Amino acid sequence: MKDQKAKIMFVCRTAPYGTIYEQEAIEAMIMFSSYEQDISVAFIGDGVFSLKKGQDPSLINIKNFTQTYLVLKDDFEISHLYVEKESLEERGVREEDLLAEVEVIPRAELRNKIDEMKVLLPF
Amino acid sequence: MKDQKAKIMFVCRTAPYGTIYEQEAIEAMIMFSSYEQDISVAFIGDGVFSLKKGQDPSLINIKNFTQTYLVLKDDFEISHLYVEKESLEERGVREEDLLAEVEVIPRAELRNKIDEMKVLLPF
Amino acid sequence: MLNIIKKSPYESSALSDCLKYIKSGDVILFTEDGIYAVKKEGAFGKLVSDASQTCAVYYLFPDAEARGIKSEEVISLAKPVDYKGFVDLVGDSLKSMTW
Amino acid sequence: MLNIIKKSPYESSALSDCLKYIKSGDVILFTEDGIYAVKKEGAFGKLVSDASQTCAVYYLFPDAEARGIKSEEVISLAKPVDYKGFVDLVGDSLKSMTW
Amino acid sequence: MKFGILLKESPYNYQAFDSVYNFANAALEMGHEIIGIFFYDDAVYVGNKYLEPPQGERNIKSYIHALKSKGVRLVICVAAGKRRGLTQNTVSESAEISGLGQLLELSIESDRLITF
Amino acid sequence: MKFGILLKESPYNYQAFDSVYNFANAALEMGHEIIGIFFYDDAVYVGNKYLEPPQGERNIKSYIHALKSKGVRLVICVAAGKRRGLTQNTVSESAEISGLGQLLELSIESDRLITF
Repeated sequence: MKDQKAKIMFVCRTAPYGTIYEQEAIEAMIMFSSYEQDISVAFIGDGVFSLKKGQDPSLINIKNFTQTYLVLKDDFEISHLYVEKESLEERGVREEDLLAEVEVIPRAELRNKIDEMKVLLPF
Repeated sequence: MKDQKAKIMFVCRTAPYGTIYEQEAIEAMIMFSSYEQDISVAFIGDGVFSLKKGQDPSLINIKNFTQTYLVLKDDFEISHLYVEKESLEERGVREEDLLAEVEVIPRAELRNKIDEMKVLLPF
Repeated sequence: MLNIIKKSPYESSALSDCLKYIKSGDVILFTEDGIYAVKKEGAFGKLVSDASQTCAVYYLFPDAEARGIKSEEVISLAKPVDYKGFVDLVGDSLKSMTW
Repeated sequence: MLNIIKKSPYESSALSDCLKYIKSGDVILFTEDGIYAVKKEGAFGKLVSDASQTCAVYYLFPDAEARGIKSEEVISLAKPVDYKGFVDLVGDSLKSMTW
Repeated sequence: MKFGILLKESPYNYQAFDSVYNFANAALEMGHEIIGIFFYDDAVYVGNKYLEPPQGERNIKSYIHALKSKGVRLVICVAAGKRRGLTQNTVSESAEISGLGQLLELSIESDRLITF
Repeated sequence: MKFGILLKESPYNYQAFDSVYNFANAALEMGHEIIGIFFYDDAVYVGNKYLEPPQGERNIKSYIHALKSKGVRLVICVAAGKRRGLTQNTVSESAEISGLGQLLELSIESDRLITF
């Protein structure tokens, strides 16, 4: 592998549970975090619903994988968790409704972060 | 099976090729047509694109399954092929662009046909 | 007719396609990612509240809980059902359409 | 950045989500069921023509042919590419985003 | 009441099979009959006998064994299955492979057919 | 140029794998390198060795043999595969099963990573 750290961003655009994309995206984030690269995660569109507090999928017999977001920055080597402000607003989700400490930033600013990346992984 | 013919409608809502739903829906229509029931097909939303003339998926190495629509009413026992007028208009598809002889009817009238059905099979 | 909507209204046309077809006396049930449509604060709460003038509107409570949408966050005109209520809704309508 | 849109604009939010993120100098490529977005007669021709003021707009010609969309039915500002052109577009942009 | 069920979505990328499972259990508990579940399109993957879900995750194999043991017929479409590698050799013992005629029969014989 | 490819959709319900195949062939003809295709989510089904497509239909098995014979590495994610019944015993001889580290490596080593 090359010397300089690669800047890679997971772009999470789907809601949890209805599809498996967010769950398998998290599995990839955890794995990626152990390779000492520069990994960030952006939640846009329905992806912001993954961060909503109080999820309890036990009634539908599904594992609550989103708890992982609580520890992603601390226990794993994820550089940034960005959430797009406009997507939150459109969906009526407030910052205090979010389950993890994240950076809420406007779309235009997130686009600038995207421009710095080498690779985008949409989920 | 019961004596009276069951009224069953395939409701085709997806465009061809991007997903397999329309192709597998046709396979089901053909099979159903051999059982002497009252089978009809309604194309609404992106489903109307399945009927567009001049499709040639050979460049993407996919079979042109939509030719089957040409013979569905004649060679197979399909009672009606309905196409929703408003969906055609919204998509800029004219009646003369359609590859098979179909009944173009307004949404409200199609809804009345739907009300007569026993079973709807969405594809 | 029972109309079932299981996709997010933010990313799919399922809700808007359904609303074009509903008739007075229809029932709409929101399940899976369709749940986000009945959230009071959000882009579709008003639209679905309006639809409930024509149709009875329900949402699958376990799917809302899964997504952290508490009953107080749901528009007041949408009624919660559990899976048994879902079964009853299917039985009560002569047919169902999944959008 | 190359933006790839492969879902129908009539049933998916992929196009509208993408348009919120584009910047001057971006490229948009329509493939698969995304092709319906570049149809002149239809609900999205105008929107995509407007976007082409900011971005270069392309569509994958084999996917249009497959769907019976002839070049004369496509908005004039969208340029056709074959798979080799698709490869060039990926190479020409520093990265790609599939919506 | 007699219910028939049509499932079209794959069991891992989509929640639809979970919804079928929960719906079917509720209906059975209420004394209704599920006369069959027809698996079409990518839903045929439900019948794969090699599934090995990780611990602590919903187990599709045990779901279909449970449904079968409650007397629910689980029918994998033969044509859709063959395309996707589901054949007599690879199908779960709890499911059976049969033709689209079974979906028609479900449509006719059930009081309600519901699609997931 | 070195391309890496990530595929997430199942090969039958979606056109995405066809697009990958056509894209990869064009790139190889142009003298580019495809350093690997990573199959994740439902895309792992591409690697099923039991696929038997009907005559006259696109043949996924022959597609992956063709890609492999042109030197393209086809990697099925081990975790996503196991869930879905893809293991060493059921995987096509043209594909290999490996971990998510391979996707990271593709991200780093390729000049461009494209998702289908």
